[in-house]
Amino acid sequence: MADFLLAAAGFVLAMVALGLVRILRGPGDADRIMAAQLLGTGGIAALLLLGEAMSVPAAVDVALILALLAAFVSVTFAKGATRTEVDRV
Amino acid sequence: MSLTLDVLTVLSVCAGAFFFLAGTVGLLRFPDALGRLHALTKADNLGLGLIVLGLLFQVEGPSAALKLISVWFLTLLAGATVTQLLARTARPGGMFE
Amino acid sequence: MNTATLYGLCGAVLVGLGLFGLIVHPQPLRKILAFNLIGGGVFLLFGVVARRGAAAGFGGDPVPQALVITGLVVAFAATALAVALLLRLVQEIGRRPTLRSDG
Amino acid sequence: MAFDAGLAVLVLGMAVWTITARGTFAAVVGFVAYGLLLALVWVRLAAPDVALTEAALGSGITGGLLLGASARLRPTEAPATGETMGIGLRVAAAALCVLVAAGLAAIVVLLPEPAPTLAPPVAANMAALGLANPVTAVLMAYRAIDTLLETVVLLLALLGVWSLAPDRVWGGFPGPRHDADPHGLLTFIAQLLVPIGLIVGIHIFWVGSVAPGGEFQAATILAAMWILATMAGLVDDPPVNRRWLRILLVAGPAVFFAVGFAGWAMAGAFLAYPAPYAKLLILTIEIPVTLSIAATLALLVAGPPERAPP
Repeated sequence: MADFLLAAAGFVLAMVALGLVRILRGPGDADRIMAAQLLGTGGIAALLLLGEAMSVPAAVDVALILALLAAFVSVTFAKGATRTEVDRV
Repeated sequence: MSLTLDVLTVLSVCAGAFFFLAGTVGLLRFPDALGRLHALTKADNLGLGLIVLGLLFQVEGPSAALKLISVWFLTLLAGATVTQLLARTARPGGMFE
Repeated sequence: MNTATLYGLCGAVLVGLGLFGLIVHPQPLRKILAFNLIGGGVFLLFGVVARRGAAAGFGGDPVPQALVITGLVVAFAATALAVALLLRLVQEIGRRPTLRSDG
Repeated sequence: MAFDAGLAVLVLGMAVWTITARGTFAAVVGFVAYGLLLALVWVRLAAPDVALTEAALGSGITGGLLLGASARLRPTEAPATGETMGIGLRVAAAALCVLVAAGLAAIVVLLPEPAPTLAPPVAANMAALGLANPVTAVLMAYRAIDTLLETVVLLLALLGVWSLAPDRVWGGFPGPRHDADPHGLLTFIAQLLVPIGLIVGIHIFWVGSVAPGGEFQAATILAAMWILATMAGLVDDPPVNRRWLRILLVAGPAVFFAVGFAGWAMAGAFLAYPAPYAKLLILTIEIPVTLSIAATLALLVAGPPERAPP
Protein backbone atom coordinates (compact mmCIF):
# COMPACT_ATOMS: atom_id res chain seq x y z
CA MET A 1 0.00 0.00 0.00
CA ALA A 2 2.76 2.42 0.92
CA ASP A 3 4.42 1.96 -2.46
CA PHE A 4 1.17 2.64 -4.28
CA LEU A 5 0.54 5.84 -2.27
CA LEU A 6 4.10 7.00 -2.89
CA ALA A 7 3.68 6.36 -6.62
CA ALA A 8 0.40 8.29 -6.60
CA ALA A 9 2.14 11.20 -4.86
CA GLY A 10 4.83 11.09 -7.52
CA PHE A 11 2.23 11.11 -10.29
CA VAL A 12 0.41 14.13 -8.84
CA LEU A 13 3.73 15.95 -8.48
CA ALA A 14 4.61 15.14 -12.09
CA MET A 15 1.27 16.58 -13.25
CA VAL A 16 1.91 19.70 -11.21
CA ALA A 17 5.39 19.98 -12.73
CA LEU A 18 3.95 19.80 -16.26
CA GLY A 19 1.45 22.50 -15.40
CA LEU A 20 4.18 24.64 -13.87
CA VAL A 21 6.12 24.70 -17.12
CA ARG A 22 3.08 26.14 -18.91
CA ILE A 23 2.34 28.60 -16.17
CA LEU A 24 5.77 30.04 -15.63
CA ARG A 25 6.06 30.83 -19.33
CA GLY A 26 3.35 33.41 -18.70
CA PRO A 27 2.44 35.69 -20.40
CA GLY A 28 0.59 37.47 -17.57
CA ASP A 29 1.41 37.69 -13.88
CA ALA A 30 -1.99 36.18 -13.07
CA ASP A 31 -0.85 33.11 -15.00
CA ARG A 32 2.19 32.96 -12.81
CA ILE A 33 0.36 33.16 -9.53
CA MET A 34 -1.78 30.27 -10.72
CA ALA A 35 1.42 28.37 -10.11
CA ALA A 36 0.93 28.99 -6.40
CA GLN A 37 -2.65 27.76 -6.66
CA LEU A 38 -1.74 24.69 -8.68
CA LEU A 39 1.14 23.82 -6.39
CA GLY A 40 -1.09 24.55 -3.40
CA THR A 41 -3.68 21.95 -4.36
CA GLY A 42 -1.20 19.49 -5.87
CA GLY A 43 1.26 19.94 -3.01
CA ILE A 44 -1.48 19.29 -0.47
CA ALA A 45 -2.53 16.12 -2.30
CA ALA A 46 1.09 14.94 -2.51
CA LEU A 47 1.64 15.73 1.19
CA LEU A 48 -1.42 13.79 2.31
CA LEU A 49 -0.40 10.78 0.21
CA LEU A 50 3.18 11.03 1.44
CA GLY A 51 2.07 11.30 5.08
CA GLU A 52 -0.01 8.16 4.79
CA ALA A 53 2.69 6.27 2.86
CA MET A 54 5.41 7.15 5.42
CA SER A 55 3.12 7.04 8.48
CA VAL A 56 3.85 10.69 9.34
CA PRO A 57 0.53 11.96 10.72
CA ALA A 58 1.95 15.50 11.01
CA ALA A 59 1.90 15.76 7.20
CA VAL A 60 -1.80 16.59 7.53
CA ASP A 61 -0.86 19.62 9.67
CA VAL A 62 1.64 20.69 7.02
CA ALA A 63 -1.13 20.38 4.42
CA LEU A 64 -3.44 22.48 6.59
CA ILE A 65 -0.81 25.23 6.84
CA LEU A 66 -0.14 25.02 3.13
CA ALA A 67 -3.82 25.56 2.33
CA LEU A 68 -3.91 28.66 4.57
CA LEU A 69 -0.64 30.15 3.42
CA ALA A 70 -1.28 29.52 -0.29
CA ALA A 71 -4.42 31.63 0.09
CA PHE A 72 -2.38 34.25 1.96
CA VAL A 73 0.21 34.44 -0.83
CA SER A 74 -2.49 34.75 -3.50
CA VAL A 75 -4.14 37.61 -1.61
CA THR A 76 -0.78 39.38 -1.34
CA PHE A 77 -0.40 38.98 -5.08
CA ALA A 78 -3.87 40.39 -5.78
CA LYS A 79 -3.13 43.37 -3.51
CA GLY A 80 0.15 43.98 -5.33
CA ALA A 81 -1.55 43.84 -8.73
CA THR A 82 -4.18 46.28 -7.50
CA ARG A 83 -1.64 48.65 -6.12
CA THR A 84 0.20 48.96 -9.42
CA GLU A 85 -3.12 49.60 -11.15
CA VAL A 86 -3.78 52.47 -8.77
CA ASP A 87 -0.26 53.81 -9.12
CA ARG A 88 -0.60 53.93 -12.87
CA VAL A 89 -3.85 55.92 -12.84
CA MET B 1 -12.11 -6.34 5.22
CA SER B 2 -8.78 -4.65 4.95
CA LEU B 3 -8.47 -5.85 1.35
CA THR B 4 -11.81 -4.22 0.46
CA LEU B 5 -10.65 -0.99 2.05
CA ASP B 6 -7.37 -1.15 0.14
CA VAL B 7 -9.19 -1.67 -3.14
CA LEU B 8 -11.45 1.31 -2.40
CA THR B 9 -8.39 3.42 -1.61
CA VAL B 10 -6.64 2.43 -4.82
CA LEU B 11 -9.74 3.17 -6.93
CA SER B 12 -10.39 6.51 -5.29
CA VAL B 13 -6.78 7.69 -5.38
CA CYS B 14 -6.48 6.65 -9.03
CA ALA B 15 -9.63 8.62 -9.87
CA GLY B 16 -8.18 11.61 -8.01
CA ALA B 17 -4.89 11.33 -9.88
CA PHE B 18 -6.86 11.21 -13.14
CA PHE B 19 -8.49 14.55 -12.34
CA PHE B 20 -5.09 16.09 -11.68
CA LEU B 21 -4.12 14.83 -15.13
CA ALA B 22 -7.27 16.39 -16.58
CA GLY B 23 -6.51 19.70 -14.83
CA THR B 24 -3.02 19.76 -16.29
CA VAL B 25 -4.31 18.94 -19.77
CA GLY B 26 -6.81 21.80 -19.48
CA LEU B 27 -4.03 24.08 -18.35
CA LEU B 28 -1.93 23.18 -21.36
CA ARG B 29 -4.78 23.39 -23.89
CA PHE B 30 -6.99 26.33 -22.94
CA PRO B 31 -6.08 29.57 -24.71
CA ASP B 32 -6.86 32.32 -22.16
CA ALA B 33 -6.02 32.95 -18.53
CA LEU B 34 -9.58 32.74 -17.21
CA GLY B 35 -10.15 29.43 -19.01
CA ARG B 36 -6.95 28.01 -17.55
CA LEU B 37 -7.92 29.17 -14.08
CA HIS B 38 -11.27 27.45 -14.56
CA ALA B 39 -9.75 24.15 -15.71
CA LEU B 40 -7.18 24.19 -12.97
CA THR B 41 -9.31 24.90 -9.91
CA LYS B 42 -12.30 22.69 -10.73
CA ALA B 43 -10.39 19.59 -11.71
CA ASP B 44 -7.69 19.83 -9.06
CA ASN B 45 -10.10 20.43 -6.19
CA LEU B 46 -12.14 17.42 -7.27
CA GLY B 47 -8.94 15.38 -7.58
CA LEU B 48 -7.91 16.40 -4.07
CA GLY B 49 -11.36 15.46 -2.77
CA LEU B 50 -11.11 11.98 -4.28
CA ILE B 51 -7.62 11.49 -2.87
CA VAL B 52 -8.86 12.56 0.58
CA LEU B 53 -11.75 10.10 0.20
CA GLY B 54 -9.30 7.35 -0.68
CA LEU B 55 -7.12 8.10 2.34
CA LEU B 56 -10.15 8.09 4.64
CA PHE B 57 -10.31 4.30 4.16
CA GLN B 58 -6.80 4.02 5.62
CA VAL B 59 -6.79 6.27 8.68
CA GLU B 60 -7.60 5.10 12.16
CA GLY B 61 -9.97 6.97 14.40
CA PRO B 62 -12.47 9.73 13.76
CA SER B 63 -10.16 12.63 14.67
CA ALA B 64 -7.64 11.81 11.93
CA ALA B 65 -10.49 11.45 9.44
CA LEU B 66 -12.00 14.74 10.54
CA LYS B 67 -8.66 16.46 10.04
CA LEU B 68 -8.31 15.11 6.51
CA ILE B 69 -11.80 16.30 5.63
CA SER B 70 -11.14 19.73 7.11
CA VAL B 71 -8.02 20.06 4.94
CA TRP B 72 -10.18 19.49 1.89
CA PHE B 73 -12.86 21.92 3.08
CA LEU B 74 -10.28 24.59 3.78
CA THR B 75 -8.77 24.13 0.32
CA LEU B 76 -12.21 24.41 -1.27
CA LEU B 77 -13.16 27.52 0.71
CA ALA B 78 -9.84 29.26 0.18
CA GLY B 79 -9.58 28.11 -3.43
CA ALA B 80 -13.06 29.25 -4.41
CA THR B 81 -12.74 32.75 -2.94
CA VAL B 82 -9.10 33.39 -3.82
CA THR B 83 -9.65 32.26 -7.42
CA GLN B 84 -12.34 34.95 -7.74
CA LEU B 85 -9.81 37.51 -6.59
CA LEU B 86 -7.21 36.24 -9.06
CA ALA B 87 -9.71 36.20 -11.92
CA ARG B 88 -10.38 39.90 -11.33
CA THR B 89 -6.70 40.77 -11.53
CA ALA B 90 -6.44 38.69 -14.73
CA ARG B 91 -9.02 40.95 -16.41
CA PRO B 92 -7.66 43.88 -18.37
CA GLY B 93 -8.85 46.55 -15.93
CA GLY B 94 -7.64 44.80 -12.81
CA MET B 95 -9.81 44.91 -9.75
CA PHE B 96 -11.14 48.42 -10.44
CA GLU B 97 -12.57 47.59 -13.83
CA MET C 1 23.15 6.23 -2.92
CA ASN C 2 20.51 6.67 -0.24
CA THR C 3 17.79 9.30 0.07
CA ALA C 4 19.73 11.49 2.48
CA THR C 5 22.78 11.65 0.20
CA LEU C 6 20.55 12.50 -2.77
CA TYR C 7 19.03 15.48 -0.99
CA GLY C 8 22.48 16.42 0.29
CA LEU C 9 23.73 16.71 -3.28
CA CYS C 10 20.58 18.69 -4.11
CA GLY C 11 21.43 21.08 -1.26
CA ALA C 12 25.02 21.45 -2.51
CA VAL C 13 23.79 22.39 -6.00
CA LEU C 14 21.26 24.83 -4.49
CA VAL C 15 24.05 26.65 -2.66
CA GLY C 16 26.00 26.90 -5.92
CA LEU C 17 22.97 28.19 -7.85
CA GLY C 18 22.10 30.74 -5.19
CA LEU C 19 25.68 31.96 -5.00
CA PHE C 20 25.71 32.46 -8.77
CA GLY C 21 22.49 34.49 -8.63
CA LEU C 22 23.84 36.53 -5.72
CA ILE C 23 26.96 37.44 -7.69
CA VAL C 24 25.62 38.11 -11.18
CA HIS C 25 22.18 39.71 -10.64
CA PRO C 26 22.26 43.51 -10.75
CA GLN C 27 18.87 43.95 -9.04
CA PRO C 28 18.98 44.00 -5.24
CA LEU C 29 15.66 42.17 -4.81
CA ARG C 30 16.99 39.34 -6.98
CA LYS C 31 20.06 39.21 -4.77
CA ILE C 32 17.82 38.85 -1.72
CA LEU C 33 16.00 35.99 -3.47
CA ALA C 34 19.29 34.31 -4.37
CA PHE C 35 20.44 34.67 -0.78
CA ASN C 36 17.32 32.82 0.36
CA LEU C 37 18.06 30.06 -2.17
CA ILE C 38 21.49 29.62 -0.57
CA GLY C 39 19.75 29.49 2.80
CA GLY C 40 17.49 26.71 1.57
CA GLY C 41 20.50 24.72 0.39
CA VAL C 42 22.38 25.13 3.67
CA PHE C 43 19.31 24.10 5.68
CA LEU C 44 18.95 21.05 3.46
CA LEU C 45 22.53 20.05 4.30
CA PHE C 46 21.63 20.31 7.99
CA GLY C 47 18.55 18.18 7.30
CA VAL C 48 20.74 15.51 5.72
CA VAL C 49 23.04 15.45 8.75
CA ALA C 50 19.92 15.13 10.93
CA ARG C 51 18.48 12.31 8.82
CA ARG C 52 21.73 10.37 8.94
CA GLY C 53 21.75 10.74 12.71
CA ALA C 54 18.46 8.88 13.11
CA ALA C 55 18.61 6.98 16.40
CA ALA C 56 16.76 6.28 19.62
CA GLY C 57 13.50 5.78 17.76
CA PHE C 58 13.54 9.23 16.12
CA GLY C 59 13.46 9.60 12.34
CA GLY C 60 16.28 12.13 12.57
CA ASP C 61 18.61 13.82 15.04
CA PRO C 62 16.40 16.51 16.65
CA VAL C 63 19.29 18.89 17.42
CA PRO C 64 20.13 19.89 13.81
CA GLN C 65 16.41 19.98 13.07
CA ALA C 66 15.86 22.49 15.85
CA LEU C 67 18.82 24.52 14.55
CA VAL C 68 17.18 24.66 11.11
CA ILE C 69 13.95 25.99 12.64
CA THR C 70 15.93 28.69 14.43
CA GLY C 71 17.79 29.39 11.19
CA LEU C 72 14.61 29.77 9.16
CA VAL C 73 13.27 32.37 11.57
CA VAL C 74 16.53 34.34 11.58
CA ALA C 75 16.71 34.14 7.75
CA PHE C 76 13.24 35.64 7.60
CA ALA C 77 14.24 38.48 9.94
CA ALA C 78 17.30 39.22 7.79
CA THR C 79 15.20 39.15 4.61
CA ALA C 80 12.61 41.52 6.08
CA LEU C 81 15.34 43.95 7.16
CA ALA C 82 16.99 43.80 3.72
CA VAL C 83 13.67 44.41 1.95
CA ALA C 84 12.89 47.37 4.23
CA LEU C 85 16.35 48.87 3.53
CA LEU C 86 15.85 48.41 -0.20
CA LEU C 87 12.39 49.99 -0.26
CA ARG C 88 13.64 52.94 1.78
CA LEU C 89 16.61 53.40 -0.52
CA VAL C 90 14.36 53.44 -3.59
CA GLN C 91 12.09 55.94 -1.87
CA GLU C 92 15.07 58.14 -1.07
CA ILE C 93 16.77 58.23 -4.48
CA GLY C 94 13.58 57.87 -6.54
CA ARG C 95 14.80 55.00 -8.66
CA ARG C 96 16.32 51.59 -8.37
CA PRO C 97 19.75 51.57 -6.81
CA THR C 98 22.58 50.11 -8.87
CA LEU C 99 25.65 48.14 -8.01
CA ARG C 100 27.96 51.01 -8.84
CA SER C 101 29.11 53.43 -6.21
CA ASP C 102 28.36 56.40 -8.49
CA GLY C 103 24.79 55.13 -9.02
CA MET D 1 14.04 6.62 -4.53
CA ALA D 2 12.56 7.51 -7.94
CA PHE D 3 10.16 9.81 -6.10
CA ASP D 4 13.02 11.52 -4.31
CA ALA D 5 15.00 11.95 -7.52
CA GLY D 6 11.98 13.54 -9.20
CA LEU D 7 11.35 15.83 -6.25
CA ALA D 8 15.02 16.89 -6.15
CA VAL D 9 14.91 17.71 -9.87
CA LEU D 10 11.77 19.79 -9.34
CA VAL D 11 13.38 21.71 -6.48
CA LEU D 12 16.45 22.41 -8.59
CA GLY D 13 14.27 23.41 -11.54
CA MET D 14 12.43 25.96 -9.41
CA ALA D 15 15.76 27.30 -8.12
CA VAL D 16 17.05 27.69 -11.70
CA TRP D 17 13.82 29.50 -12.60
CA THR D 18 14.18 31.84 -9.62
CA ILE D 19 17.68 32.76 -10.77
CA THR D 20 17.03 33.01 -14.51
CA ALA D 21 13.47 34.42 -14.77
CA ARG D 22 13.40 37.74 -16.58
CA GLY D 23 10.94 39.56 -14.34
CA THR D 24 11.37 39.93 -10.59
CA PHE D 25 7.75 39.00 -10.01
CA ALA D 26 8.06 35.72 -11.92
CA ALA D 27 11.20 34.96 -9.93
CA VAL D 28 9.36 35.49 -6.63
CA VAL D 29 6.58 33.12 -7.73
CA GLY D 30 9.29 30.57 -8.51
CA PHE D 31 10.71 31.09 -5.03
CA VAL D 32 7.32 30.45 -3.39
CA ALA D 33 7.01 27.22 -5.38
CA TYR D 34 10.57 26.32 -4.35
CA GLY D 35 9.68 26.74 -0.66
CA LEU D 36 6.57 24.63 -1.08
CA LEU D 37 8.54 21.79 -2.64
CA LEU D 38 11.14 22.06 0.13
CA ALA D 39 8.33 21.42 2.63
CA LEU D 40 7.76 18.08 0.84
CA VAL D 41 11.49 17.37 1.02
CA TRP D 42 11.46 17.96 4.78
CA VAL D 43 8.68 15.41 5.18
CA ARG D 44 10.81 12.96 3.18
CA LEU D 45 13.75 13.69 5.49
CA ALA D 46 11.60 12.76 8.51
CA ALA D 47 11.57 16.35 9.80
CA PRO D 48 7.88 17.32 9.95
CA ASP D 49 8.62 20.16 12.40
CA VAL D 50 10.88 21.79 9.83
CA ALA D 51 8.31 21.09 7.09
CA LEU D 52 5.73 23.07 9.08
CA THR D 53 8.15 25.98 9.53
CA GLU D 54 9.20 25.93 5.87
CA ALA D 55 5.58 25.90 4.65
CA ALA D 56 4.52 28.72 6.96
CA LEU D 57 7.60 30.93 7.12
CA GLY D 58 10.06 30.00 4.36
CA SER D 59 7.45 29.84 1.63
CA GLY D 60 4.35 31.59 2.96
CA ILE D 61 5.28 34.76 4.82
CA THR D 62 8.61 35.30 3.05
CA GLY D 63 6.76 34.86 -0.27
CA GLY D 64 4.15 37.42 0.75
CA LEU D 65 6.84 39.89 1.84
CA LEU D 66 8.78 39.53 -1.41
CA LEU D 67 5.65 39.67 -3.60
CA GLY D 68 4.66 42.93 -1.90
CA ALA D 69 8.17 44.33 -2.36
CA SER D 70 8.32 43.35 -6.04
CA ALA D 71 4.96 45.04 -6.65
CA ARG D 72 6.24 48.24 -5.05
CA LEU D 73 9.51 48.08 -6.98
CA ARG D 74 7.89 47.30 -10.33
CA PRO D 75 8.04 50.88 -11.69
CA THR D 76 11.80 50.87 -11.14
CA GLU D 77 12.52 47.46 -12.58
CA ALA D 78 13.94 48.31 -16.02
CA PRO D 79 17.70 47.76 -15.83
CA ALA D 80 20.00 50.71 -16.32
CA THR D 81 22.46 50.40 -19.19
CA GLY D 82 25.90 48.99 -18.60
CA GLU D 83 24.75 47.36 -15.40
CA THR D 84 24.86 43.70 -16.32
CA MET D 85 28.12 41.88 -15.90
CA GLY D 86 30.45 41.10 -18.76
CA ILE D 87 30.63 37.57 -20.08
CA GLY D 88 34.08 36.99 -18.63
CA LEU D 89 33.00 37.86 -15.12
CA ARG D 90 29.94 35.67 -15.49
CA VAL D 91 32.02 32.68 -16.48
CA ALA D 92 34.38 33.31 -13.58
CA ALA D 93 31.42 33.52 -11.19
CA ALA D 94 29.95 30.31 -12.61
CA ALA D 95 33.29 28.54 -12.18
CA LEU D 96 33.50 29.69 -8.55
CA CYS D 97 29.96 28.50 -7.86
CA VAL D 98 30.58 25.11 -9.47
CA LEU D 99 33.65 24.79 -7.29
CA VAL D 100 31.70 25.61 -4.11
CA ALA D 101 28.89 23.21 -5.04
CA ALA D 102 31.37 20.45 -5.89
CA GLY D 103 33.17 20.96 -2.58
CA LEU D 104 29.91 20.71 -0.64
CA ALA D 105 28.88 17.66 -2.66
CA ALA D 106 32.19 15.99 -1.83
CA ILE D 107 31.58 16.68 1.87
CA VAL D 108 28.08 15.16 1.62
CA VAL D 109 29.44 12.02 -0.04
CA LEU D 110 32.34 11.72 2.42
CA LEU D 111 30.31 12.28 5.61
CA PRO D 112 31.63 10.00 8.39
CA GLU D 113 30.09 6.59 8.93
CA PRO D 114 28.46 5.90 11.38
CA ALA D 115 26.94 9.35 11.55
CA PRO D 116 27.38 11.22 14.85
CA THR D 117 24.09 11.85 16.58
CA LEU D 118 22.72 13.56 19.66
CA ALA D 119 19.39 11.76 19.47
CA PRO D 120 20.06 9.28 22.37
CA PRO D 121 20.82 11.98 25.01
CA VAL D 122 17.78 13.96 23.87
CA ALA D 123 15.63 10.83 24.18
CA ALA D 124 17.05 10.08 27.61
CA ASN D 125 16.27 13.53 29.01
CA MET D 126 12.91 14.16 27.37
CA ALA D 127 10.89 12.42 30.07
CA ALA D 128 12.18 14.85 32.70
CA LEU D 129 10.73 17.75 30.71
CA GLY D 130 7.28 16.23 30.27
CA LEU D 131 7.52 16.76 26.50
CA ALA D 132 7.00 14.12 23.83
CA ASN D 133 8.22 16.12 20.83
CA PRO D 134 12.04 15.92 20.67
CA VAL D 135 12.43 19.07 18.56
CA THR D 136 10.43 21.17 21.04
CA ALA D 137 12.52 19.62 23.82
CA VAL D 138 15.73 20.74 22.09
CA LEU D 139 14.36 24.23 21.38
CA MET D 140 13.08 24.82 24.91
CA ALA D 141 15.67 22.99 27.02
CA TYR D 142 18.80 21.58 25.38
CA ARG D 143 19.41 24.65 23.18
CA ALA D 144 17.12 27.08 25.00
CA ILE D 145 19.84 29.74 24.88
CA ASP D 146 19.65 29.69 21.05
CA THR D 147 15.90 30.14 21.15
CA LEU D 148 16.20 32.97 23.67
CA LEU D 149 18.76 34.80 21.56
CA GLU D 150 16.65 34.24 18.48
CA THR D 151 13.71 36.09 20.00
CA VAL D 152 16.14 38.94 20.68
CA VAL D 153 17.42 38.84 17.09
CA LEU D 154 13.87 39.21 15.81
CA LEU D 155 13.38 42.26 18.03
CA LEU D 156 16.67 43.78 16.80
CA ALA D 157 15.59 43.25 13.18
CA LEU D 158 12.32 45.03 13.93
CA LEU D 159 14.24 47.91 15.54
CA GLY D 160 16.36 48.08 12.40
CA VAL D 161 13.27 48.23 10.19
CA TRP D 162 11.61 50.91 12.34
CA SER D 163 14.75 53.03 12.42
CA LEU D 164 14.41 53.49 8.65
CA ALA D 165 11.38 55.71 9.15
CA PRO D 166 11.80 59.40 8.27
CA ASP D 167 11.62 61.75 11.27
CA ARG D 168 8.22 63.21 10.48
CA VAL D 169 6.45 59.84 10.66
CA TRP D 170 8.43 58.42 13.57
CA GLY D 171 6.11 56.56 15.92
CA GLY D 172 3.38 56.46 13.26
CA PHE D 173 1.51 53.71 11.45
CA PRO D 174 3.63 51.12 9.62
CA GLY D 175 3.13 50.57 5.90
CA PRO D 176 0.65 52.08 3.50
CA ARG D 177 -3.02 52.25 4.40
CA HIS D 178 -5.13 49.45 2.97
CA ASP D 179 -8.63 50.53 2.06
CA ALA D 180 -11.45 48.05 2.19
CA ASP D 181 -11.99 46.33 -1.15
CA PRO D 182 -14.89 48.03 -2.99
CA HIS D 183 -16.25 44.66 -4.13
CA GLY D 184 -16.16 43.27 -0.63
CA LEU D 185 -14.47 40.12 -1.88
CA LEU D 186 -11.22 40.60 -0.03
CA THR D 187 -13.16 41.49 3.11
CA PHE D 188 -15.10 38.27 2.72
CA ILE D 189 -11.94 36.19 2.27
CA ALA D 190 -10.38 37.72 5.35
CA GLN D 191 -13.51 37.23 7.45
CA LEU D 192 -13.60 33.61 6.29
CA LEU D 193 -9.93 32.67 6.64
CA VAL D 194 -8.81 34.63 9.71
CA PRO D 195 -10.97 32.73 12.25
CA ILE D 196 -9.99 29.39 10.67
CA GLY D 197 -6.34 30.45 10.72
CA LEU D 198 -6.53 31.41 14.40
CA ILE D 199 -7.91 27.97 15.25
CA VAL D 200 -5.19 26.26 13.17
CA GLY D 201 -2.55 28.41 14.88
CA ILE D 202 -3.77 27.52 18.37
CA HIS D 203 -3.94 23.86 17.35
CA ILE D 204 -0.33 23.91 16.06
CA PHE D 205 0.81 25.62 19.27
CA TRP D 206 -0.99 23.15 21.48
CA VAL D 207 0.19 19.94 19.78
CA GLY D 208 3.78 21.23 19.85
CA SER D 209 4.56 19.48 23.13
CA VAL D 210 3.61 16.01 21.89
CA ALA D 211 3.71 16.20 18.08
CA PRO D 212 5.33 18.32 15.37
CA GLY D 213 4.38 21.95 15.83
CA GLY D 214 5.16 24.61 18.39
CA GLU D 215 5.62 28.28 19.03
CA PHE D 216 7.41 29.40 15.86
CA GLN D 217 4.98 27.71 13.49
CA ALA D 218 1.97 28.91 15.47
CA ALA D 219 3.33 32.46 15.67
CA THR D 220 3.87 32.50 11.91
CA ILE D 221 0.26 31.49 11.25
CA LEU D 222 -1.05 34.10 13.68
CA ALA D 223 1.13 36.74 12.01
CA ALA D 224 -0.11 35.74 8.54
CA MET D 225 -3.71 36.07 9.69
CA TRP D 226 -3.05 39.52 11.15
CA ILE D 227 -1.43 40.63 7.88
CA LEU D 228 -4.40 39.23 5.95
CA ALA D 229 -6.79 41.22 8.11
CA THR D 230 -4.77 44.43 7.58
CA MET D 231 -4.59 43.86 3.81
CA ALA D 232 -8.37 43.48 3.69
CA GLY D 233 -8.74 46.77 5.58
CA LEU D 234 -10.50 45.04 8.49
CA VAL D 235 -7.92 46.30 10.98
CA ASP D 236 -4.99 48.69 10.80
CA ASP D 237 -1.57 48.20 12.32
CA PRO D 238 -1.24 50.24 15.53
CA PRO D 239 1.16 53.21 15.57
CA VAL D 240 4.56 51.96 16.68
CA ASN D 241 4.73 54.39 19.60
CA ARG D 242 1.92 52.64 21.48
CA ARG D 243 3.05 51.45 24.88
CA TRP D 244 0.94 48.28 24.89
CA LEU D 245 2.43 47.30 21.54
CA ARG D 246 5.96 47.65 22.83
CA ILE D 247 5.11 45.67 25.95
CA LEU D 248 3.65 42.93 23.73
CA LEU D 249 6.83 42.86 21.64
CA VAL D 250 9.23 42.50 24.57
CA ALA D 251 7.00 40.32 26.78
CA GLY D 252 8.25 37.05 25.27
CA PRO D 253 11.99 37.67 25.57
CA ALA D 254 11.46 39.31 28.99
CA VAL D 255 9.63 36.28 30.44
CA PHE D 256 12.25 34.00 28.84
CA PHE D 257 15.07 35.96 30.53
CA ALA D 258 13.18 36.03 33.84
CA VAL D 259 12.73 32.25 33.87
CA GLY D 260 16.35 31.90 32.79
CA PHE D 261 17.65 33.95 35.73
CA ALA D 262 15.23 32.23 38.09
CA GLY D 263 16.91 28.98 36.99
CA TRP D 264 20.04 30.17 38.79
CA ALA D 265 18.19 30.46 42.06
CA MET D 266 16.05 27.35 41.68
CA ALA D 267 18.27 24.86 39.86
CA GLY D 268 21.77 26.31 39.92
CA ALA D 269 22.24 27.38 36.28
CA PHE D 270 20.95 29.91 33.76
CA LEU D 271 17.86 28.51 32.00
CA ALA D 272 17.85 25.37 34.14
CA TYR D 273 14.36 24.21 35.00
CA PRO D 274 13.73 22.54 38.39
CA ALA D 275 12.51 19.06 37.46
CA PRO D 276 8.95 19.02 38.87
CA TYR D 277 8.04 22.35 37.27
CA ALA D 278 9.77 21.90 33.91
CA LYS D 279 6.65 21.57 31.78
CA LEU D 280 4.84 24.38 33.60
CA LEU D 281 7.82 26.72 33.16
CA ILE D 282 8.18 25.82 29.48
CA LEU D 283 4.51 26.62 28.93
CA THR D 284 4.94 29.89 30.86
CA ILE D 285 7.69 30.84 28.43
CA GLU D 286 5.99 29.57 25.28
CA ILE D 287 2.74 31.52 25.52
CA PRO D 288 4.21 35.06 25.72
CA VAL D 289 7.01 34.10 23.29
CA THR D 290 4.45 32.96 20.72
CA LEU D 291 2.49 36.21 21.02
CA SER D 292 5.64 38.35 20.86
CA ILE D 293 7.02 36.51 17.84
CA ALA D 294 3.67 36.74 16.05
CA ALA D 295 3.54 40.51 16.61
CA THR D 296 7.19 40.92 15.58
CA LEU D 297 6.80 38.91 12.38
CA ALA D 298 3.65 40.81 11.37
CA LEU D 299 5.33 44.18 11.97
CA LEU D 300 8.47 43.09 10.10
CA VAL D 301 6.29 42.45 7.06
CA ALA D 302 4.40 45.72 7.53
CA GLY D 303 7.68 47.65 7.31
CA PRO D 304 8.80 50.97 8.78
CA PRO D 305 6.26 53.63 9.82
CA GLU D 306 5.00 55.52 6.74
CA ARG D 307 2.11 57.57 8.14
CA ALA D 308 2.38 60.17 10.89
CA PRO D 309 1.11 59.24 14.37
CA PRO D 310 -2.34 60.47 15.33
